[in-house]
Amino acid sequence: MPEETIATFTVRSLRILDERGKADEALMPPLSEADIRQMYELLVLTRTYDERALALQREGRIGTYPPVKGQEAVQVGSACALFPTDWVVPSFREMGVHFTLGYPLDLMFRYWAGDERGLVTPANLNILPICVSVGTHIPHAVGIAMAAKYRRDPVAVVAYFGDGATSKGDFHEGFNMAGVFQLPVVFICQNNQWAISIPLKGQTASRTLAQKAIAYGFDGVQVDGNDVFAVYRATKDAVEKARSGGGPTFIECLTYRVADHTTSDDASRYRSPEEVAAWREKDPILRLERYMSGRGLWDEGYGAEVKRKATRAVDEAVKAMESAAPPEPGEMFEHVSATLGQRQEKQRFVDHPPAPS
Amino acid sequence: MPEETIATFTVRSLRILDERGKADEALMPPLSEADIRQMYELLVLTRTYDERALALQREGRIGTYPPVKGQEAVQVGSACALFPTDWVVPSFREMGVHFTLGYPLDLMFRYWAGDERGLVTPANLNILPICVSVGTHIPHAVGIAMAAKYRRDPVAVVAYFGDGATSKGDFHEGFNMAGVFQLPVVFICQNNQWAISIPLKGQTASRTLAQKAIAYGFDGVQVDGNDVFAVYRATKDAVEKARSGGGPTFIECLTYRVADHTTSDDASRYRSPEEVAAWREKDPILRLERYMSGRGLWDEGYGAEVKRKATRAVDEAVKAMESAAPPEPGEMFEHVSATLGQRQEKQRFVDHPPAPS
Amino acid sequence: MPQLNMVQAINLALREEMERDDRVVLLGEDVGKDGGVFRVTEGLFDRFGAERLIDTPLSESAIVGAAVGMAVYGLLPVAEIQFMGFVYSAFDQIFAHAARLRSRSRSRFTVPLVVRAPYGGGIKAPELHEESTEAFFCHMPGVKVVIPSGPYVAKGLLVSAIRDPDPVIFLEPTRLYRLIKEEVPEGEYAVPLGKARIVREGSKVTVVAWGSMLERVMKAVEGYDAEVIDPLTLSPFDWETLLASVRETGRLVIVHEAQFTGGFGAEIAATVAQEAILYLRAPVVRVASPDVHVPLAKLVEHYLPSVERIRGTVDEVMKY
Amino acid sequence: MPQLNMVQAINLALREEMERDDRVVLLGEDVGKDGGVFRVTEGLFDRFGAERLIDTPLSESAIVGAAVGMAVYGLLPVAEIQFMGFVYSAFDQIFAHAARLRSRSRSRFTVPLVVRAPYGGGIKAPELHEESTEAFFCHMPGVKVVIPSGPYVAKGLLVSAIRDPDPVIFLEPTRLYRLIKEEVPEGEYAVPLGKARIVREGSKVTVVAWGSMLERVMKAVEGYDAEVIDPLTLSPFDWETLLASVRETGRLVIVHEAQFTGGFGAEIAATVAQEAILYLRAPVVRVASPDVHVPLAKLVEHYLPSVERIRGTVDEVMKY
Ligand SMILES: Cc1ncc(C[n+]2csc(CCOP(=O)(O)OP(=O)(O)O)c2C)c(N)n1
Ligand SMILES: Cc1ncc(C[n+]2csc(CCOP(=O)(O)OP(=O)(O)O)c2C)c(N)n1
Ligand SMILES: [Mg+2]
Ligand SMILES: [Mg+2]
Repeated sequence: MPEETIATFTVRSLRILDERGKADEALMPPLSEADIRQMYELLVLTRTYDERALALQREGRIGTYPPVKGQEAVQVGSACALFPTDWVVPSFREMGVHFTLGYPLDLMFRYWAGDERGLVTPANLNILPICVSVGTHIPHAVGIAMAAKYRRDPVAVVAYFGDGATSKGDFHEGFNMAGVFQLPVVFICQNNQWAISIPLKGQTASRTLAQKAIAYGFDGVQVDGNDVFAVYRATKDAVEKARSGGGPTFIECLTYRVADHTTSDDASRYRSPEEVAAWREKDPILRLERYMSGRGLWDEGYGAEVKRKATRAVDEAVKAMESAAPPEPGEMFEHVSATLGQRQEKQRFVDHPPAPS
Repeated sequence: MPEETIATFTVRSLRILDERGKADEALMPPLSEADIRQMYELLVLTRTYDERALALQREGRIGTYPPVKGQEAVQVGSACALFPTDWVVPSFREMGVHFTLGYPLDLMFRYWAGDERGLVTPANLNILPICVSVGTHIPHAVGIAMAAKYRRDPVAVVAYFGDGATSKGDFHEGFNMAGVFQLPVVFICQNNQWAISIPLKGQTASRTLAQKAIAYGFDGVQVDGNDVFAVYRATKDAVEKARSGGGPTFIECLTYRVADHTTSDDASRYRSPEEVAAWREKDPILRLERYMSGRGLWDEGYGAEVKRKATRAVDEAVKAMESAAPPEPGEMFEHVSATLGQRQEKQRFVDHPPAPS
Repeated sequence: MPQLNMVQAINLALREEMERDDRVVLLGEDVGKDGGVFRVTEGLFDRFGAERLIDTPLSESAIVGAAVGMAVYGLLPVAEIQFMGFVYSAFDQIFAHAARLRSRSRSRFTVPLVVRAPYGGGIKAPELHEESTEAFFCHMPGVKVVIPSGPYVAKGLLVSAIRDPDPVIFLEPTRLYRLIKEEVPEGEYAVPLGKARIVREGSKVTVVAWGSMLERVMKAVEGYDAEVIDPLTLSPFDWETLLASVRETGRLVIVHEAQFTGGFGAEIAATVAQEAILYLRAPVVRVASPDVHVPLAKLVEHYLPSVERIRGTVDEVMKY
Repeated sequence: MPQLNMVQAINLALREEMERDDRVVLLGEDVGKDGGVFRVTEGLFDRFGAERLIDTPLSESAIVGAAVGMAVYGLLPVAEIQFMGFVYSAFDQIFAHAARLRSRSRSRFTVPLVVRAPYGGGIKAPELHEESTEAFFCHMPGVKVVIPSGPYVAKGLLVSAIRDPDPVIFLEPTRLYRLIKEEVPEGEYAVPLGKARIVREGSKVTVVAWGSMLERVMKAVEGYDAEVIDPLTLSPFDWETLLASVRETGRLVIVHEAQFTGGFGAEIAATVAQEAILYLRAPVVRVASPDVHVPLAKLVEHYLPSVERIRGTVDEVMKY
């Protein structure tokens, strides 16, 4: 000492694809044309699902729904970097992650329609159930990473959450523990600028969210979240680091929630149409289309074909959802514990007998 | 972007008095000789109380007690910078703060002897009750600061806590809120290197604790906590900033818990005698004595006189504690709510009648 | 007099208390500019500004914790938890702090705080949006628990809660928010805490129910000589009113939407069974949700006590 | 056979389970090198190392939350909360997550987790160190609540808890930690969850008590023809054993150290009063602590049910 600077920290940011669709080739990750096409198709699938979900909600065919629109690149880009053995701990607005990993669309519809059987993750996927309680799932990712490390399994655990989640105590306790134990976990924040009506500056006085990692002794990076390549690359670097024992990484993805918070919300009450319009310009799908079209990978015909395919998949999922038998009342007793107590048995069979059909 | 550094942060540290008692005059805060003598007397008083409390606990005259030894300078130095109108939100190991502000020694003894009437803060002091639940009091300081700001009262609110507390969710939520609302609050961490048996590096991977402020958009500074002048100066700067609308500050004070965690603990189970010995060398009182003696403010005679005075005060406090009437059983009903419910009334007078005397 | 629904009645209570006393401030997620996800605080931001309608970060524990500090300083904070299912991370602040600060400081510091939360099922919302765990808060000395069942009492009770010198958990049955309209006077009237309301007089069976169950109970008892009691305050409970009724009728049915085991119905049944045993003509019976998690939309109506199930139980009890 | 106190018995259970199954890992504050503030995990760090005795940061919510994740991955974590009074900040993780993950995932993911915590009063410790709020956890579907009352059952119950496929809250009565020694066999034996124990047979009155109250009850019933039941598991409760006893004796006294209102005694009284009404010769009576906060050392023995108060109540009930 006496009065001196004892530590200096920096926060980096990454963008590969600019808003006009120009890529920085030096930073471009190795992706084949087929890879890029697949990313594009997943982006379109996610958006198509999302638009349909909104329509279904308006018709009363599913319940409250939180739209993804505008955030597809974060979800598809990051999920493309994962191995099937990796673990995913989602919040509630990552349908693009689910679909990229192969989660059935109809299951997802069933969940949003109020049927918990929609949350039975297929056996080949390690995706925890959707968690609506903001930020409280972060410690689960940390615990999974502790267990994987204990087992010496070379897997990465990825937790997704929003900017609002960074204010929760569990964000802090989880991040801190991940730092202490140098765990194979990647924290991906979809900083979509809003937590319902609270803008980022009402959420934290921190200049970036990425810098919050400084408090925990690991790396934080800010990424353009509407740039599917940047998100892919940052995630890939982080999961590889995690799998090889390099510890945690925090990735802040700058993006925007173009639609309302959920179908119960009216965002026009708290934000200006100009702000939304400016972000619409930065649409992640549009940007990739521009890039692909520059490389001759995209034209109107191909775009239309992709959209058709996505629409077909969504159509089928809606059909599957609506033809699924509704749950039996007894279903609510099925998964409380491995075995029911005496009293629950009685509640099930005496107080709540199967409805006469 | 593309890949660039978007933010840089530094952490500063402050020391004025070195271990041999040499002060950096350029950094020295304006303190009269009387001020310095008063600081010294408070340090000695705190230590004298502390030693007596340990002895009383061994004799079964008070209950579990958490020794302050080694941390006196953080407490006295910071509390000397406060105005009587400021608010203090303590944890459980800040007896030096209490005594500096004028909290009666006998009350403090009564509390540690298991009598909650020891927590009735005198009317002229704004000190919240001792809080043993680590870190959970931090949001209270934030709320008090919100209220003070709302009232436009130019007061500072000071919260004290340990290094262990920095891992709690409430630390994070409180700090974050303080940043968002730019509140007049000063967070003082006594980083005494241990949280019971957990050393700092088991608590966090953060290089310093001070840098945690970066996550919340306000200043963090690391101070030599065994240097009463540095602590005083850092606190004074921070409370002045707070009172004049400059927002929150986090002060990490590097110090050491020389004794066991509490009288129920045996620190030799988890740390080496060498480590403890090294820190004993850095004793804050010794250091101030060296400085004062260099300025002709201290000699053995003065030292002995100060010790005698402190011992007298502590003797009297012990007497006062032990001559206080024990609480009536009905006392436990007295402060649950402003008025008791019907059932509590019955419990009080029928189930728990006043003990026959 | 205006016909208001419960959202409007609560809004009116907040507005009037804020006008009356500048110590009253509101804080929570989206309570300000947005007016609250249920629009309970609509218009108040424009009227009182960001200083008194405080949009907080997403931090339930610090919302309550900061409100404790504000209360200690002399304000009268009303903290909103957006849904009851998110109050669990503020549990420590409520129970270890709000409830105990008066006691720990021997009344030197007090916590005149209201924690409001929408609660209860039947709105087809996502998980954790339909909780009814009021029993937790009824096992906390130092905390009052208040549950309105309609617009009129909601306004009067909230006024009393804000003026109460101690922490009050104020649970608003979400299903009723817009279901019922009543005449709700402007201006001062307070419905006292700790006092039950006899909603319907009767002499053969007493039915006690609160929150959104009351509405179902009223339908279920049609045709029975039933006395219906709405406790309004669960803690401290108005034992006198309930016991007097049961001593008359000799029968008690308790209805709540919380899970059966350990629900507050247990406390009522236990107390009545002990203190009115000589008057009881039939066992005290509870109608509650089963001991499972609140299901999502497709099953929630199988979970909640239905009018039929309530009626069936009343019928059985009448047969004794 | 070795005579062990409860601390040693629990230590032995942990050690044997860890030896048997490498999925068992322990985490919490000071559980590792220090061996725990009550020495419950003493020696285990040396035996199993830092990988399986995980000293965590001071983060109760993340201790439970991380344990949930570990359990999901296939481990059998035993999380320690240093005192029950600090579990409230982990309430959300227990109730919104550990309790529900099986349900939310329709059993795709399960949470075989044990949360251990010292609990109960009478040790003259600081505030929040003498809590007994077991009733909260008994109102949580999906969670089991187990309370041993002596070394032998402590070991056997903990083994069962660790092997249970679902979350178990395991509350260790601090006052008993070193009070009682019993023969505790090494090696496998399990005391099953959900099964009460008749500690003393009798025919004129049933007394049910758990944790550290049991020891007082045994003293209090000397000279009475009392049957004493120790539920061991509060949730799910063994209603059969209790009801069978009460149908015999016709009288029931419930003793717990938790605060009276909303304590688990209410559930027991309510159930018995309903299901055994025709057998009851006296009202079901609860002996509990009053509805105030646990006082500090000077008053805590006035707060907790004393042998005399329990005996007095048994005596009164016998007069019916
Ligand atoms: C713990 C908790 N508190 C409050 C809510 C209500 N709520 C749902 S989403 C939301 C905002 C979340 O913001 P963010 O984390 O940025 O995610 P986004 O909605 O933007 O995707 C709130 C307050 C909740 N679900 N969980
Ligand atoms: C929330 C909570 N968890 C656990 C404890 C038990 N405990 C008491 S002090 C302590 C360590 C505190 O460490 P630190 O914050 O560094 O303060 P110090 O004891 O070093 O002054 C622990 C774990 C507690 N009192 N509160
Ligand atoms: Mg957001
Ligand atoms: Mg410390």
